[in-house]
Amino acid sequence: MTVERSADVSSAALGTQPRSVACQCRNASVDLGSRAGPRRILGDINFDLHEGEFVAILGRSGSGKTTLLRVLGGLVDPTPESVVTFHGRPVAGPPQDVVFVFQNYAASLLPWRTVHNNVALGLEGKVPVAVKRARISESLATVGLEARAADYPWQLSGGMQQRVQLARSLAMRPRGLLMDEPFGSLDAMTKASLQDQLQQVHQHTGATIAFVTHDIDEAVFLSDRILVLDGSPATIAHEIPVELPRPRDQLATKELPEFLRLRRQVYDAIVETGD
Amino acid sequence: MTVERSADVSSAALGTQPRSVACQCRNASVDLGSRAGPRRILGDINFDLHEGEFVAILGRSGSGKTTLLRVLGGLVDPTPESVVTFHGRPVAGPPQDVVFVFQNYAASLLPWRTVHNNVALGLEGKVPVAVKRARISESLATVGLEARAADYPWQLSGGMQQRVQLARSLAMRPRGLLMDEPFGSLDAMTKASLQDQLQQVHQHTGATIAFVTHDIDEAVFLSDRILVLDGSPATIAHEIPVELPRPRDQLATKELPEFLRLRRQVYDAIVETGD
Amino acid sequence: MTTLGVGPADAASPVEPGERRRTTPARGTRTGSLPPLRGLLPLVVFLASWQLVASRLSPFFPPPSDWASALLDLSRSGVLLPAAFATVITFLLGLVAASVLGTVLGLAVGASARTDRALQPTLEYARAMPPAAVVPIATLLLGFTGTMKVVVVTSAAIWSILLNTRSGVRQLNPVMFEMARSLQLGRFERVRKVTFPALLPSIFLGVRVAAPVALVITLLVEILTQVDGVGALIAQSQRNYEFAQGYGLILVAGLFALLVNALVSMLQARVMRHRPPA
Amino acid sequence: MTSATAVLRRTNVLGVATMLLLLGAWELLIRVGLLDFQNLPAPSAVAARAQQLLASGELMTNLLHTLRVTLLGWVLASVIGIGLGLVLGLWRPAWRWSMASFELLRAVPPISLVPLALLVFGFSVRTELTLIVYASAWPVLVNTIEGVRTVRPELRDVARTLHLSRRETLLKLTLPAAMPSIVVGLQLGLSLALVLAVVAELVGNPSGLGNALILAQLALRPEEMFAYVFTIGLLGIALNAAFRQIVAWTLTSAKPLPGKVS
Amino acid sequence: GGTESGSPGASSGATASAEAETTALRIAFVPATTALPLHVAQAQGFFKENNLDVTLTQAANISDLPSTLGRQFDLAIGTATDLIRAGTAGLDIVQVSGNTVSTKENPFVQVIVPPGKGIMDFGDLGGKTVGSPTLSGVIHVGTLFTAKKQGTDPATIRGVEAPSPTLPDQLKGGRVDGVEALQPFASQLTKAGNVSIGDPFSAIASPLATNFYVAQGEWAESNKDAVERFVKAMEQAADFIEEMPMESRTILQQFTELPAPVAATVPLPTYDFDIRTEDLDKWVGVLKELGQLDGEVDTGKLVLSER
Ligand SMILES: Nc1ncnc2c1ncn2[C@@H]1O[C@H](COP(=O)(O)OP(=O)(O)OP(=O)(O)O)[C@@H](O)[C@H]1O
Ligand SMILES: Nc1ncnc2c1ncn2[C@@H]1O[C@H](COP(=O)(O)OP(=O)(O)OP(=O)(O)O)[C@@H](O)[C@H]1O
Ligand SMILES: [Mg+2]
Ligand SMILES: [Mg+2]
Repeated sequence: MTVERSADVSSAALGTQPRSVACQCRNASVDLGSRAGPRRILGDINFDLHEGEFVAILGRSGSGKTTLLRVLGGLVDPTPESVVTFHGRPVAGPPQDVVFVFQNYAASLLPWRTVHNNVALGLEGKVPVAVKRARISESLATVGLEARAADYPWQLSGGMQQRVQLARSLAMRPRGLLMDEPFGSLDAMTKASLQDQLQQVHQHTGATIAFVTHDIDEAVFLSDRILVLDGSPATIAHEIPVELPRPRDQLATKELPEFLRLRRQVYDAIVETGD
Repeated sequence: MTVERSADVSSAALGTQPRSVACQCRNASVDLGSRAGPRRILGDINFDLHEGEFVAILGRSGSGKTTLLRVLGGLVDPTPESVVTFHGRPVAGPPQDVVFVFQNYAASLLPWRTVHNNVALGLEGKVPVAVKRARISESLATVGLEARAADYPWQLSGGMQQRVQLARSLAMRPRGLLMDEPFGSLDAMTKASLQDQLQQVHQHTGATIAFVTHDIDEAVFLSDRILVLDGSPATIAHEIPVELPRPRDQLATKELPEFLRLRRQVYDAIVETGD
Repeated sequence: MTTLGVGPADAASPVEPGERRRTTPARGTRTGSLPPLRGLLPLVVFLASWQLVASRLSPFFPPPSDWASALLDLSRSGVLLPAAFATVITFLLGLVAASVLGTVLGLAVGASARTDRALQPTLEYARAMPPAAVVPIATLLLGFTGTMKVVVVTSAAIWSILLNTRSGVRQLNPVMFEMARSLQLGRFERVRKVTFPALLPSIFLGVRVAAPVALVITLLVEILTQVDGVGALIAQSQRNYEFAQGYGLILVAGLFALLVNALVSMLQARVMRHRPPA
Repeated sequence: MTSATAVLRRTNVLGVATMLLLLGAWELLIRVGLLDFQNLPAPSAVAARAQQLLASGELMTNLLHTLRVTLLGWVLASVIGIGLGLVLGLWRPAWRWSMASFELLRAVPPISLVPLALLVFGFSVRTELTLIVYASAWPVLVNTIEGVRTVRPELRDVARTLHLSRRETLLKLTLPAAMPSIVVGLQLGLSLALVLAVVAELVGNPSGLGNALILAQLALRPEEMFAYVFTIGLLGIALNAAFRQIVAWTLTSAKPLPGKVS
Repeated sequence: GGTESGSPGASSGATASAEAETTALRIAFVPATTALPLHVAQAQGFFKENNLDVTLTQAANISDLPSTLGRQFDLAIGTATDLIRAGTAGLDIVQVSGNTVSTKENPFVQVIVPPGKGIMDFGDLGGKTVGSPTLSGVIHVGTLFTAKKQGTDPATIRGVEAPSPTLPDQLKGGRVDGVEALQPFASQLTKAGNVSIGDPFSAIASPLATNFYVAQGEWAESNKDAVERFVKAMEQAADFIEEMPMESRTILQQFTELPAPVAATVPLPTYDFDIRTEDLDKWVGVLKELGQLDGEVDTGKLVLSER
């Protein structure tokens, strides 16, 4: 991806200077219905996402990661006493300049549009046609699907569909990205390459990213901070800052003792949950 | 899960004696439609699955793993010259006693049935009611969802839905299991626990299992043999026997030098593909 | 399309933007397809203004108050109730038969391209037949009987159910069927446990379109053959220039259709109460 | 592939065979005397008469009239049905405050509107159009409402997070997602338009196939009457085939999935 | 089916001298022997002779016509029962001339039953199903009345409707026990071995006016002169029919498109263009007797006064 934002933002993204708050979450709770009436899924979640920060969210299956992300993305209403803001404005509906990458990728693509047109969806009418085309090819190339632009989503493998959704989000050049297990169906190689791409995008655009994953290596490798959800209702059980130098490298970074230490720390934090 | 089959089968599953062939694949090719007419996805795949064998299938995203599994499961017709048999009979439609676990788990659950009744689906009318109930609770317990039996699938998280599908397959006590990224949306802990459960089921029932995954550790940890798909059309690029002693242990086995060697070998095999 | 409408699931209940963000998708709130009675307001306003200007209109447009008195006379004379009964019976039998046959045929032509192609021209031929051409042949073959009426009604009401079912089958996610086959469900079991429930929203849509059609055709057959029923009364009213009575009967038929629609919607809400809230 | 085999592949051999089979059975029943009615001629006699009518151009004139009015009425009904359906489907207050009225009106038999339409428009093509539009707008309306109201929630979420405007959501997501349902409505409406055109020609506008049919009946020419009945049916088939073809060309979303069903 | 014969534009320029007084008349008809004088007058130029510029429009169903009078049409064929009912309902419709009368010798309609079913006369129709072209029309009313006269409760007769041409098949198929048959169906049916149990009108009167020409009252009042000329033309036509049956039947064949042998042999009704108010009174009596009408009816108001 090409460099879009100015140098000061990308330096901010390096995580050294104090940064302004992009997203605020105060006493956020969520109730969802179950067979036995409404159940509290999230209880009193408190945290800030800083401008340009990369935060990974981990937790056991069903702990509430998706729900938390949907709250930030304005797709689920938290309880009335909760305060959630994005870019300074209270979240009521999806915030401007923030894009969501869904866990259920198969359902988030429009089956009647080709891959190309699915990626185009968020750009149409917003950028000039030439720019749109360029961005689409660029982001399809990023996810390695330039050759499949003319196919329909149902002609792609699961991992490919997941990447189409990713391409659609990246093509929009958002200021905020909420990603729900975006690399969950990818093989190690494709995943590594996309991690690198995402890292680059993050550095160049200074986007604020919240990223749900089950892959501890991935969380440590990509993020500035790791939140571990636990409990019922879920709260933030652990908050682990990741202070590895950027840019990070698949081989070099993963051999750093600090990387290994963090990995172990996160692993222990997750093992500890759910018992 | 309780022990169901007799001891001789479980000893067979230990992988030491010569075993009969459960599934045969000879010159299996598959053509699927794309924008530019039919395209050959799989070309001349040849391999056998032995009775009670656990085979992992790996490959880059879009390499054809799902397609191969679907051929074995009788969900996709291979080209006419292909020969595919399961339990001695040519595959035409899903073979008896073989259950498929779908990559798109969300679409494979019936939204109007509770978790309990989704698991019941394959058992209804085939086993006595009491047995059915027992099996359902047992398999829900195996995947850690006994508390959610009365909820509907859409009230569950992605990983939970994936586990419901798993529970449904296990409850059927199949002789063959074709699993497409069954643990793809699970956290490390849940995944490890389900790997152990699956290993137990495999040992106790002597089921033949083909297992698609992107997790190399998982593939080595669970399988007797690893197939790596590559190419366009895809063929079996590598076939790596895994001769680790069983039963395997999450900590001990993963520290064996042989485990580490295999892991590296598989990794290299995959890296080599797609270049 | 692959995933579009995976959702028998999601097709279950309509949604409005304001309601979708509720936190508790409580059961029992699914009144989505049941139109509230306040929706009659425009019609009431229309009839009220008719009442006001009616005296200035021709005898062809008697005021609604006259309709009421004409209806009252009719029911006092003991004609209305048996006629209404005959019409309701014909309507119900026709609608039920159309629902069953439409669903079965819709499944058949939706599931098999070959069956679809084989039956397509014949079905489309039949669909284009005006009741006026069908009725004389039906009376010839079946006589001036209740059976004849039900057959004609069924043959006209079946199409929306058949076509909606057929289109529903084609929109279902194939994974759902593959799952059912993989679980070794028999053909009948697959239809009963997977296909049919998945198609319920389409079938109900078809029935909701078909219900008023069935009523209209019931009345039409009665108008054309004068075999019992409210339709026969409507025709007589119009021929006797008793327009008030005719309008009154039509209004009664409309109210009955509204009732049927409400019942179908309630049945649908009940049958599909476990579907995810959209 | 040669053009001959292409044509063969595209004609619905199976469908035509089924129809021929049914016609054959009818012919046979008459030939062996099992069916013997003055008003029920054998298909062969009907075909002969149809040929004469075709040669004289009479059939074509009537056919064209009915075809034109059917299409015009259907287009009007579709525009009204889809337009109103979108308003009622997407804007809940409109639905709440008027749907019950429409549900009631839906049950008014078009035929009972004939005296009214005659009063206003006389025996004319406008009477015919009124009846057609009135009858064939309903399925379009109901299927449109249902279609737009049952778009999958996942897709709604997509639209919202991509910040599609209301208009964009409607055009790019809601409408395409509702299209299969709307297409069914249109298909039902098309057949109803033809049926109502014929009915209107019987009672309200003395021209076209319906009028020719009733005149043939009054003139005691059952062969001719059935020639028109067949023409109407064939017109129904042709209209539907054309409709399907247009749908196949224009709407990818209405294409069935490749996948084994049942 | 071509539906309009004669064109308003064509004749207007032709006779320049009469142009000032030429009246345009729009007349609706149903293609049957009842409309023969209309077509004869048109074809033989009797209308033109009387300074009438007539447009004939074909309709399939006479019961649809009254609402179009005064709007789309000036004159139309109507029946006695329709007229009486329209009058009592307050519609402004009047009879402006006669058309056909039914007599014992030349009945307009007969009730036909299959042989050997034990139905000998109208009195045997109780409990039977009778096929009729219109249950509210003169024919069925006449049938019920005759049945009542012969001792049967009309309420026990089950009337069903089907278009006239399909009635013979319904009888043959056994779907009805008797049919009210107009010509030519009556002759066809008797030729095929069925039996006529008689004419439903002779019990009321013979001769009896059954159908005639009606118009909107207001229009008729202000166009008495044109109506007079219309009647004159029609009487000329009736004379012509009597004198030139072959030519007349050719005209019949042309506008009804009946098969030539049928057109050549079908019995023609008796035409009478006088207004027979007394016949209307008889119809009122019949309707009252059958309980289909209550209250007084001033038949004088149902006809155009002193034309
Ligand atoms: N229904 C289909 N029609 C046409 N092409 C298809 C279809 N399904 C899959 N393909 C193509 O077949 C190839 C292999 O797909 P497959 O789903 O088997 O991959 P996979 O190895 O399972 O990938 P992943 O790990 O991403 O799930 C891909 O190129 C895909 O685009
Ligand atoms: N629509 C819903 N209605 C009711 N309960 C829900 C709904 N969606 C989620 N839940 C419940 O909320 C809890 C958290 O779900 P969530 O999807 O946030 O989990 P998650 O952390 O994303 O899990 P996974 O890793 O498996 O995706 C689960 O117990 C789930 O059952
Ligand atoms: Mg989740
Ligand atoms: Mg796959």
